Amino acid sequence: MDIFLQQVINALVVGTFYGLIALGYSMVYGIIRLLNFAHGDLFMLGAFAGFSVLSLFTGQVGFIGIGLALIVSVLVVGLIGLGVERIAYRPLIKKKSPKLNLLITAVGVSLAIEYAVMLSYGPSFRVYPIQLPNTGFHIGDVKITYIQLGIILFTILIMIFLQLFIHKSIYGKAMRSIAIDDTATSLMGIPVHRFIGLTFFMGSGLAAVAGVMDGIYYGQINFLMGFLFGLKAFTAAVIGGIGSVNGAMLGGLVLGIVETLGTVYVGGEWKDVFAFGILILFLVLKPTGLLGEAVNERV
Amino acid sequence: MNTPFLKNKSFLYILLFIVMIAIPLITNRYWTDVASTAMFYILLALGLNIIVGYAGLLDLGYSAFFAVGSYTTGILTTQFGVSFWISIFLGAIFATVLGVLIGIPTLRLRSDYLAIVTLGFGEIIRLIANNSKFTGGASGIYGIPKPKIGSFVFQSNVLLYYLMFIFVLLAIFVIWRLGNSRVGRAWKYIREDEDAAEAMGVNGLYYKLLAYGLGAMFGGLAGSLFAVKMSAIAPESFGFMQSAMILLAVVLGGIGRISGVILGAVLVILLPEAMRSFSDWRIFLFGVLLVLTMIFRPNGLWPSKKETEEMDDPEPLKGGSKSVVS
Amino acid sequence: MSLVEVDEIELRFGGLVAVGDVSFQIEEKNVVGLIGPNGAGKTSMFNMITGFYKPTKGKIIFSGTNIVGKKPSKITQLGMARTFQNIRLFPSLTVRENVMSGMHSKTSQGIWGAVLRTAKQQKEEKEILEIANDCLSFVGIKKYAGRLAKNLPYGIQRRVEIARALATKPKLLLLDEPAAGLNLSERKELIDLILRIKEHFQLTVLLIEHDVGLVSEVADKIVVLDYGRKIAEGLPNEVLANPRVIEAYIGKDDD
Amino acid sequence: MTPILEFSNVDAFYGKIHALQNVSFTVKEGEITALLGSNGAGKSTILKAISGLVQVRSGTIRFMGEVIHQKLPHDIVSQGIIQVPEGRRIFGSMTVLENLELGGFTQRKDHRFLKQTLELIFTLFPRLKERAKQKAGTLSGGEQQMVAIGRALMGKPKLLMLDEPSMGLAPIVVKDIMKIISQINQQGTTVLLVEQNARAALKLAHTGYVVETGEITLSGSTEQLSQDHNIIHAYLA
Amino acid sequence: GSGNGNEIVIGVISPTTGQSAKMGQDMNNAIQMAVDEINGKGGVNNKKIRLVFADDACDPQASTTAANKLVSENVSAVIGGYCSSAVLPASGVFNSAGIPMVVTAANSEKIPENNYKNIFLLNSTASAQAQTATNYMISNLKGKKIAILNDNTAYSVDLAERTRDAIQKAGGQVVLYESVDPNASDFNSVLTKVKSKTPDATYWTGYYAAGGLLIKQFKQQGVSGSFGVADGSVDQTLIKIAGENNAEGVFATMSPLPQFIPGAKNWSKDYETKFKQAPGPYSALSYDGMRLIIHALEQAKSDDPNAITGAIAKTKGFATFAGPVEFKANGTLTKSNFIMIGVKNGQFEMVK
Ligand SMILES: Nc1ncnc2c1ncn2[C@@H]1O[C@H](COP(=O)(O)OP(=O)(O)OP(=O)(O)O)[C@@H](O)[C@H]1O
Ligand SMILES: Nc1ncnc2c1ncn2[C@@H]1O[C@H](COP(=O)(O)OP(=O)(O)OP(=O)(O)O)[C@@H](O)[C@H]1O
Ligand SMILES: [Mg+2]
Ligand SMILES: [Mg+2]
Repeated sequence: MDIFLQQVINALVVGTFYGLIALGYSMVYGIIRLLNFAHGDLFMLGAFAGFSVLSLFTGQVGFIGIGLALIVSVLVVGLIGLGVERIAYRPLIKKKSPKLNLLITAVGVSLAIEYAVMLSYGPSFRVYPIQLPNTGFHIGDVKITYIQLGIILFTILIMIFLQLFIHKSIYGKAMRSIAIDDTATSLMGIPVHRFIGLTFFMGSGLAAVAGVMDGIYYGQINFLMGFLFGLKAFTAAVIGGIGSVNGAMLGGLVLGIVETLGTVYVGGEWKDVFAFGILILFLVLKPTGLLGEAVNERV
Repeated sequence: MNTPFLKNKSFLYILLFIVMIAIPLITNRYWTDVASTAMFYILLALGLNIIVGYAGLLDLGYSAFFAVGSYTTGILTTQFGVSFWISIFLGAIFATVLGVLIGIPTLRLRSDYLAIVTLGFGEIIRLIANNSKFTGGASGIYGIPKPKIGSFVFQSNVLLYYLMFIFVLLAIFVIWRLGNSRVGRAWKYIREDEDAAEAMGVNGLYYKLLAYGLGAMFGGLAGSLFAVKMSAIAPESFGFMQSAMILLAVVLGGIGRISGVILGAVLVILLPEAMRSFSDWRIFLFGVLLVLTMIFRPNGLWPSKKETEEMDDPEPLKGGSKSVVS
Repeated sequence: MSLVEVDEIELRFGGLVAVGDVSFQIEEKNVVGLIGPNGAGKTSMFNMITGFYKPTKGKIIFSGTNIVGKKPSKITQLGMARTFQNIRLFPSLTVRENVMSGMHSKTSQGIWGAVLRTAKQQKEEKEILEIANDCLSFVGIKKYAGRLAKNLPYGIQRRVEIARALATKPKLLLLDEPAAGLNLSERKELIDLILRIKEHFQLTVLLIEHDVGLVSEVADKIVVLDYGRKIAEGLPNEVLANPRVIEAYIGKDDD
Repeated sequence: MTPILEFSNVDAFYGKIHALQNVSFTVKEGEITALLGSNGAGKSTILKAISGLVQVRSGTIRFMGEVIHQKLPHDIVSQGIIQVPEGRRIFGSMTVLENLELGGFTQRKDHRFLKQTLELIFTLFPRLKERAKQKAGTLSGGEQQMVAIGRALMGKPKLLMLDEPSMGLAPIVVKDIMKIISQINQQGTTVLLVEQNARAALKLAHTGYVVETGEITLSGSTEQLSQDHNIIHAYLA
Repeated sequence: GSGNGNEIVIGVISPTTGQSAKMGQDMNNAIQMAVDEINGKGGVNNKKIRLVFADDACDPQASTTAANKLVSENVSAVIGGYCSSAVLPASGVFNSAGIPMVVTAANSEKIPENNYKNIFLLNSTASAQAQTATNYMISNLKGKKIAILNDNTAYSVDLAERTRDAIQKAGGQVVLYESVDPNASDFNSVLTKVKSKTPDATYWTGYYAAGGLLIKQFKQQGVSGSFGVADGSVDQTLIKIAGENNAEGVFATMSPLPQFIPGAKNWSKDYETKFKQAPGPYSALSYDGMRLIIHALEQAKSDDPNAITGAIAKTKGFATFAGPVEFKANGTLTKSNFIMIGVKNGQFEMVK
């Protein structure tokens, strides 16, 4: 039983990371219906940006260092995300290119980012210049470290903020209306492209946060770390219901738990089969995900 | 419309045909190898074009069908001593059946969801290949014999190249004819507006399954050929990047158009080779190039032609004419 | 015998009753007008007859068979064709290709025919092309045959839809607001077209329209819906004089 | 009265199609101006050009003296030019209320105005109040048109442009809508109205223009136009 | 055949893009170093050696293209090969072209199983390493309960399977045998499972990136027993990722690294001066591999591929960092060259 509970804690942490990235995925998908394959790579970029900042410190890195790494990383990656949108996606969006073309562009962006990082940081794994203490507390036999707790709480905070922003503020509604009909949205006086840019900035920033946290928590980063992670995060977004903030988090947690339990009871090599299997199951049986809203399309 | 295959640019096509035949004779082993890789990419891209280009179903896991063909041939020829010809036939059938099986529950989904499901499905197939005993696990299957007819063995690269070339010609013929038929039009109707297609009596699910099954079949064929060309296969070859590259081939050249798709497949193989001397920069530049293509040639490098103003029947339209108010 | 019998049909969306207990018949070779306020359930009725919505209750008999639960493509094969309130053409295909789609349900060639180019296939292809051209000429838009549907003005698109529906060689043609967005002279031509279609193809028409004048000119009978219920049925002049219809739908003339 | 909108010598293209050919007309402040014309004549294109959705190749468009044809759609809207587009284009998967809120985006700081206007809309269209929480995409065609007009009002238009607002509406609603347009106009909003329903439009409007295959072929006060026998023949008979 | 009259062309096949790009770079550097040295001395048989590099990206498909490229460049011999799954199809190409290949890193048993006469493995195969690991865990650690983890790649699974069999044969008990996803970074779930089995030793047969994380999380969870890794994980980065404290005491099976061989100490230094970084795990073997080919060229007095193949096959007691080598008929080493090393004060050191 304790092992089971310990596994649930493990799952929670993994799920939180999935959820954070899923949020950004979901936001971008939510506004331009683009499966942004490069999103996982922005997460990777975030990890590298944080790495560069932390490398500047000599000796012990404290909370100030971590905070600085987070802020710089969010800004840098946010701006890169904005730039990617501006350079690669916007011309296509403006021309109303087919979705397929956008997807191909995203694959191209993903490759370009990955290998740009490889060219500048080298192909090998980099080790985060920070070792956090392994302290924590026990509930029964289950151990939770302070870092784990911090990661989970921080993520919940971000989630609450986003939930309010997207559903309650007029800006969030504008983002949703762009997804439905961007021309009509511009007729409401809404600067469509500025909003798309904003969404990319926010989504990329979230990925950066996840990247830095991942680097700090696991300690090791690499230029290809974002790809599979991105796909998993997308799976999480779908499970939770794409476009939904709470859904992205919930999806992340569900995916984390499914993967963990799959690893424990069946075998680690089948982990990804579980992840993608549950993705397919969801799409076939409940395509709107756990919390997504059903859209009745009229004929 | 019914544009005859060899009417307009027939000279160009004949020239191309001759070049294709001549490649192994006039170049070295390396270029022959690159050309055969291109051949089997053409086959894959043509197959995927049925699904994506004709029926408008975005498939991101096409390599799954390719894997099924490869493994069928790999397993049957090495472990059961089955002849290559039977194995390629079975490979195509298995791939088709798999295509239909996965299609039935998923083809009802919206297009972007379908893309994700197929992606997941492709990964699952790769992982099954990676984790199972009968597929040789992570190290795959090796020692796959070359095809033979009687005592004639397709031993050399050159012979294999011609073997693939024959399959490609066959595929072009079949797919081109399908594209210009009632079936091909039904696919286009579904791609454009599925509800309206239904209203015109087009059974959406049936035609989608047909597209999926046929596309899978060509994937299976290509897979079998891949297995004998490589003589060793491993799960690495069937990952998402493979599916992405095939999709790229379809889109880069000109989606929905056979000559465009062929061009795309050739480019996808040639570009990375041409950029080999940049080594580290290669994939980076490849990515950048992709983006640039989509921005500046969104319909591919060789897109299909657009509308024509019909002049054969200049009957004036009464409602819109200017004569109403003088 | 009537071609269509709608029998106590009901359609619910959650709590909302879009159509409730509506029954009416359409006699062969008649034009029946279906009118009613916005949101009365007219389009929903179309969607049920053509198989896009499944009624929650009731029967729809078409040519003697109950078609409830059948797919739209199946129903089209049985001899029904429709246009859509929001035009639904195949936007990136040419007008001719659009109209050729109508012949899909009347032809049968499959992959073998296509790949082998059998004699039957070639004959069919020729026929498809001919019929498509005929239908285009009939509605007077032959000169647009090579244009992409999405680049045409609204009125022409409407006609493409009608030509496409005619190409299915239907027994029953359902038109959803064909006159919307037409000016007076175009409207006159539409009236003419509907009557010519009826004459030439000997078919039955069910017509949704807010242009009461147009309906009364072409319809043999009018059915009026309001809040999903049938509130009147009968000859045009009777129905349009019905005070309930005036109150719910036409409004009093105050000028 | 001074013209609020001047549309001078405008040419516009869709690819090779010459959709507007040297089109000029003006809209006077406080009036209702009607654009008539058959299908494909270019009426919607004129409205799109004003809203910045279609590029103008030559000519100028001025609003209150200022050149606007190089501005972006959202800037044009912020200046008070609001369009109810052809085919309504409401946000189908959002609720009626959310649609209206989005219409008020440019006025988002002015809570009082938004509240008042919302009330006004609900009195003009009681049906919308009933359906405020319903997904707009599931409304009937007429109900959707009401949402579209309401949404435009929320943006506090100085110039309200309506592209065939009567299309697909029950006669009783058409009458209502026309009345409402007239009311809106009387409260000081200038209106540019594109209509196929010439009879209704001429009755409502002060000035009218006839567009034929991309050119203005007739213009004048609505009384004049109602007398013109070509008009009577083509649009009113 | 070979290039123009006064040079000998040798092909190098290794991954220089993709996930294993660093390994390929390390190998290429060492090979270049060996060639520079001999060319500096005037070359072999009075000819200079010219290297042609081909990137296999650790991908089977790219690997055959790369192999064919080398064949069409008329190379006399080929050196390299990191990922077994890429070496397998490439070795087929070299075999049919009759060109000898010295494999300096990949060591899956499946490569010799093809019985190609011109493919030589300078790295001992998995069964040798499995035996070394087993002996150490059972005898030195007195381990009875052993957990084995692999990363699901060809090399890793092969080694894990052989280790499992060897342990069972030696009377040990394999309490857990698991695959993990090397691209993941969270291995807590599998380690929680390991912990519940209270093993005496846990042996990881995958690469260093995931290995480092495993060690770190292994220690954080407080799993019982010691942790060991196979040669793919022997890299300074492993210690960095795991953290020095966590890595302390980790043991490893390894083909001999230059720093543990007195004669190679200087070589390591030279390498570092030349390339501004420490040699990678397969640098030394690759260096030796290139020297082996040079030796064969000298013996054969020819750059004809067949002659080179013959010369390599007849190699007797050729001195490498790992000791003298010679090959069995199937192209593998006659004598395993695996050694045991361990982490002490943040460095790998020879055990005992
Ligand atoms: N898919 C759907 N989901 C929910 N409600 C729907 C759906 N389709 C129609 N409705 C509701 O059913 C009612 C009838 O709609 P319908 O489209 O049939 O009206 P209509 O008579 O065609 O109106 P109009 O003349 O305005 O086109 C409307 O209130 C509408 O909101
Ligand atoms: N997106 C487009 N691409 C190409 N041509 C177009 C496009 N939109 C409109 N056109 C063409 O421009 C011309 C004018 O169209 P417009 O929509 O302005 O006409 P309209 O007067 O509004 O007609 P309607 O009464 O049908 O709405 C038409 O010939 C039409 O075919
Ligand atoms: Mg309707
Ligand atoms: Mg218009």
